[in-house]
Amino acid sequence: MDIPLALAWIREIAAAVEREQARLTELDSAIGDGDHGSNLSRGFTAVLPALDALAPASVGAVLTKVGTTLISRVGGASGPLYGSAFRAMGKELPGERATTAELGEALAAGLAALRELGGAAPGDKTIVDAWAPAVAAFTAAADHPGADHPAADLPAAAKAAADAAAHGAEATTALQARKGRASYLGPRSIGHQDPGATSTALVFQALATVTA
Amino acid sequence: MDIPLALAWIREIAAAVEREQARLTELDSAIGDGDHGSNLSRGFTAVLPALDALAPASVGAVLTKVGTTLISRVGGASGPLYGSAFRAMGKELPGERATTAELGEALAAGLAALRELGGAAPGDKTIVDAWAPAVAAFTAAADHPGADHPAADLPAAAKAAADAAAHGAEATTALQARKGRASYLGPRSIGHQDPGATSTALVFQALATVTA
Amino acid sequence: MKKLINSPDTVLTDALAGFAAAHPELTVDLGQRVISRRARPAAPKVAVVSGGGSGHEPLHGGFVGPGMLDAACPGEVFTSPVPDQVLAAAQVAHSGAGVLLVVKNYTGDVLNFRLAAELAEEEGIEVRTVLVDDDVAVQDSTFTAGRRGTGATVVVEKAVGALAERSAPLAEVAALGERVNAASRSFAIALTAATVPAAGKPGFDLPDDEIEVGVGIHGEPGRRRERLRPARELAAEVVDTVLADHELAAGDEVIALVNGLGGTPLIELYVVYGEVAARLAERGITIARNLVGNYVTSLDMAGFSLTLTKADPHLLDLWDAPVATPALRWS
Amino acid sequence: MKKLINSPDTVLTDALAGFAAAHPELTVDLGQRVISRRARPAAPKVAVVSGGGSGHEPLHGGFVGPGMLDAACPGEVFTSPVPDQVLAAAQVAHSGAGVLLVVKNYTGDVLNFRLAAELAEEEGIEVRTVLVDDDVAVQDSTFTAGRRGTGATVVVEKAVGALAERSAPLAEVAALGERVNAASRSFAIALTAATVPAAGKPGFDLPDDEIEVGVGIHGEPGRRRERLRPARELAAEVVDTVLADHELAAGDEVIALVNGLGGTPLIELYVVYGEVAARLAERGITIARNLVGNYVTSLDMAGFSLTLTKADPHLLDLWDAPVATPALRWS
Ligand SMILES: Nc1ncnc2c1ncn2[C@@H]1O[C@H](COP(=O)(O)OP(=O)(O)O)[C@@H](O)[C@H]1O
Ligand SMILES: Nc1ncnc2c1ncn2[C@@H]1O[C@H](COP(=O)(O)OP(=O)(O)O)[C@@H](O)[C@H]1O
Ligand SMILES: [Mg+2]
Ligand SMILES: [Mg+2]
Ligand SMILES: [Mg+2]
Ligand SMILES: [Mg+2]
Repeated sequence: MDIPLALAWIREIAAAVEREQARLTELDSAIGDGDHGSNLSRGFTAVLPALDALAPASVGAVLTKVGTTLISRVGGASGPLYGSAFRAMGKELPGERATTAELGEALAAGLAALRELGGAAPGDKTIVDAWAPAVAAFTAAADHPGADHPAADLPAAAKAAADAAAHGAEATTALQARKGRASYLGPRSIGHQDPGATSTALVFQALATVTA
Repeated sequence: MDIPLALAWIREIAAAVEREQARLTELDSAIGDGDHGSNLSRGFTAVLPALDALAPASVGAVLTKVGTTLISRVGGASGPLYGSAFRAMGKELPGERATTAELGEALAAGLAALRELGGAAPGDKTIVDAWAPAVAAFTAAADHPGADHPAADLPAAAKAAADAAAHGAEATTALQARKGRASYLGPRSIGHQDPGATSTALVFQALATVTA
Repeated sequence: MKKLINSPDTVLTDALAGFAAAHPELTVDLGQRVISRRARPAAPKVAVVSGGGSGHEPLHGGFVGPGMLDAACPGEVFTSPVPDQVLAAAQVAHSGAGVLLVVKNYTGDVLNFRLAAELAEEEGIEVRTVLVDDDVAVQDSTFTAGRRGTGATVVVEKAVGALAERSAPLAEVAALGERVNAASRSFAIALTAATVPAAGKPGFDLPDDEIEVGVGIHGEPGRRRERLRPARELAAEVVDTVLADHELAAGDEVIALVNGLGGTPLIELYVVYGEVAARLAERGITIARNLVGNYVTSLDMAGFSLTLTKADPHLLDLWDAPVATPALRWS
Repeated sequence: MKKLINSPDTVLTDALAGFAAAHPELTVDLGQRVISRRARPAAPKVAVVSGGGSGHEPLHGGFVGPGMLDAACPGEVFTSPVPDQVLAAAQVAHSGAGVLLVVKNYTGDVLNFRLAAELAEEEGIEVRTVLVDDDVAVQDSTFTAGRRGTGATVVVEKAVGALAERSAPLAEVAALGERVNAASRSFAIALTAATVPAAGKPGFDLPDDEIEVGVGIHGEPGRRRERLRPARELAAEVVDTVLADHELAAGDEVIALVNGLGGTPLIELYVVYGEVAARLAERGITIARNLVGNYVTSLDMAGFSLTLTKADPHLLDLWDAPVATPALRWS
């Protein structure tokens, strides 16, 4: 991944968030407080000009900027969580380009950061339930000879990650929430897809889209 | 009219108010504040025991008791208005029985009292628009030789009054209110029948019923 | 009908019982339905008494206490109190300097308070009455019931209450009340209708995109219906409507009350207040004092009313005077 | 959606502008979205700062003033403020004796305030945090987000605010806040859902005869649905639910808050308070102090919450201490 691709990825996430904003809010109304869509929309609407103003020297600079912007604009649970994840990814990618393997490690670092901050484990019906399988699928697909060559099957890894994230998000429907607002519903949280896991699926689908 | 007949009249009014309570409130919701039915119901629910506790020495004693009870129990515009009307009628009938002519004068005194207190003229879309024609019809029907004999065609006079009151109440639909809460609606008060005129029609219909 | 009540016919009794439990500093006569101060005045003072139909809480009971009312008599929901009840309130509040009745101009209130005043006079209690009629939605005319009394009631009761504490004579307190009322105008917009418990359903049906303009506080429909519009436009229309009927000139100061009708949350009232303040500033009128909140409500009706009272130093001094009631307190 | 707003995305900005216009005694930074006292403390004192999503008015901005909060930072509707904003509030309020953050226990609030606390510490501001988690509708467990913070926030903020005025050190003020929170439990019932402006429709649909029991203040549905029942039964259920999770014994005194959720008129809240007081009396518990009104709302949601805080002489003394804020004032 190089800097232009990183920028394209983020812009695609922003576009996807706009497209899916209503649905995200709808999901959050069912088991949360009905603002996940507007929260992310507010965040990425601020991210775009922030990136335009930026002359990034590295892939990481792009992702770090996304993280800090989300943290200082979103609020709610998703702001610090996504923000910390992108900041952590940014730290991992100091170069002008990143190999697919390096990107995989960055995605893993992002997962570690949001797990550390939010304390959620897989199965708690959160962002983690989409992000964790996505990272696993990405690394599995990326992990083979040739991966050290920058563009090496990034498309394949991204596609695998996107499918895994989407799958993980859908799988949250069956779960009872143990973290976040949905946990207040106890058993009533079962049967609804988690908004945050759903937006995470958008993040990975965006990566697949721009790398395809 | 003798004391038992006076008591029967009031009890018939009370029964009619209970029957029509919902409709009176409905009418008052359209151009007032939706409480005329419950106001009168509260009033006559208090009147009945008050009459039971009373050993009336005159027809007037019965009507005066009705008036004072309505004043001290109803509140709203209709309480003082009906209360003063019944009190004024009571003053006119000191005897154990009243001729139809005397009753006619009493009904006229009631009208004078509520017009004096409320300041409404015919055509203002109020109680007056049912009570005034009722008095006129009653006196016309009662006013002929023989009227000094107690029971003389009281039925006929009461029937004529009831019809005139009902007619007057219906005629309020076309009027724009100039008094009472409905006057706040200005032109929008046109097209709705006045609740107070409607309850006055019940008062005269009750007289016709018990004398028939 | 969705309400936190036990039954439509016990609403008032139950609410009064709760009010009594919540405010030990007040005396609540549940039989007579009279709310009064527990502490009697040290020296005789004009007793300020008000009342009217219930459903407008905190009006009037919430304004009983030092600096404002001496007693209040709540009638049934949207129904004025009966004369005996008003008389009882006047009797308990009377401390030898006469009684001022603050009456909102509705036929029912006017008639019942008039009969009560007669009874009180018969008992040798000197009584004066101030009629509040500030609602410009209603044309004033001697051939009609005249303008309704709404939000200005709070300003009148605060002012006369403060003057009465300074042991001014009855005539002076009554005259002030009339002046404050004359200097006040109000106008209201409703987004939903109020549901009278006894009626069981809203007083009128309002489509999802329509509002009642010039609505009353008893669920009386307004003078016309309009499309719901942004708060800025509604506030501007309300300000302009009030000013059109008000002898206010650029440079004047006002006390402004942005009042919630019961079902509208505070965040919306602040949005409206901001727009009202902006519009008044355009017109060169300064808000010297303000209240934003639910003071003269109409059960669960959503909407707001604006009351503007022309202010002068004397009125502001009375407004700033200490008050300690359930709904209004400062020192 | 029927609201007195200009547009869903300007609700907070517009409401803050109105709040600023209505309360000249406070400073409102419209850019940073920070509400603070205009008057700086004479001597350094612990700065009490709170904040959270908007839509709960008067919480938190309405509690800024002498005797309570030094600053508040309102987030978007139902969304916690961002760290920068919390930091700005801490900076403006800090007078040299440290900052106490009063945080309602929601993931978003906890995370954003935690990041803000780190930033403040980096700037050399001593920070302590009190987490409010009083809602017994939510089971407490380390495996979940834990109980929500609701009505107890008012009691905690009043108590710590009063202690801070007495220039107690940060550790002591924080410890008090934790004690008051630990002594508090709440439970809420909703008759209707709140409508988030950005969402445009109610968070959940509730049939005309059903209520949400154990509802949150962010339109989160409750733990179950029930038939609407008389206020007496609902109050009894709420009291019993709160007591079941509370170490209160007969003879104990409490501060009781019967809180409206935004769309419920005061007359109904008094009905509920009467029933609550009666039920507590049966259980031998005395209400030493009470509040009845809208303090921690959920936009236009109809319903109420009950908060019971075990009272001791020290807490009552702090409760009675003078307070002068838009929403709470006595002396
Ligand atoms: N502790 C946590 N760890 C990871 N993700 C979480 C956690 N708590 C909540 N989330 C995610 O945040 C989402 C809600 O985000 P959002 O609605 O923007 O914030 P809020 O709940 O404060 O309104 C949830 O759907 C869930 O996926
Ligand atoms: N000035 C008046 N003179 C005669 N009747 C009146 C007057 N004002 C009101 N009314 C009658 O009172 C009726 C309303 O009574 P009610 O609803 O019980 O009192 P309120 O209007 O105080 O709620 C009206 O329909 C009208 O007929
Ligand atoms: Mg949310
Ligand atoms: Mg009526
Ligand atoms: Mg009435
Ligand atoms: Mg939120």
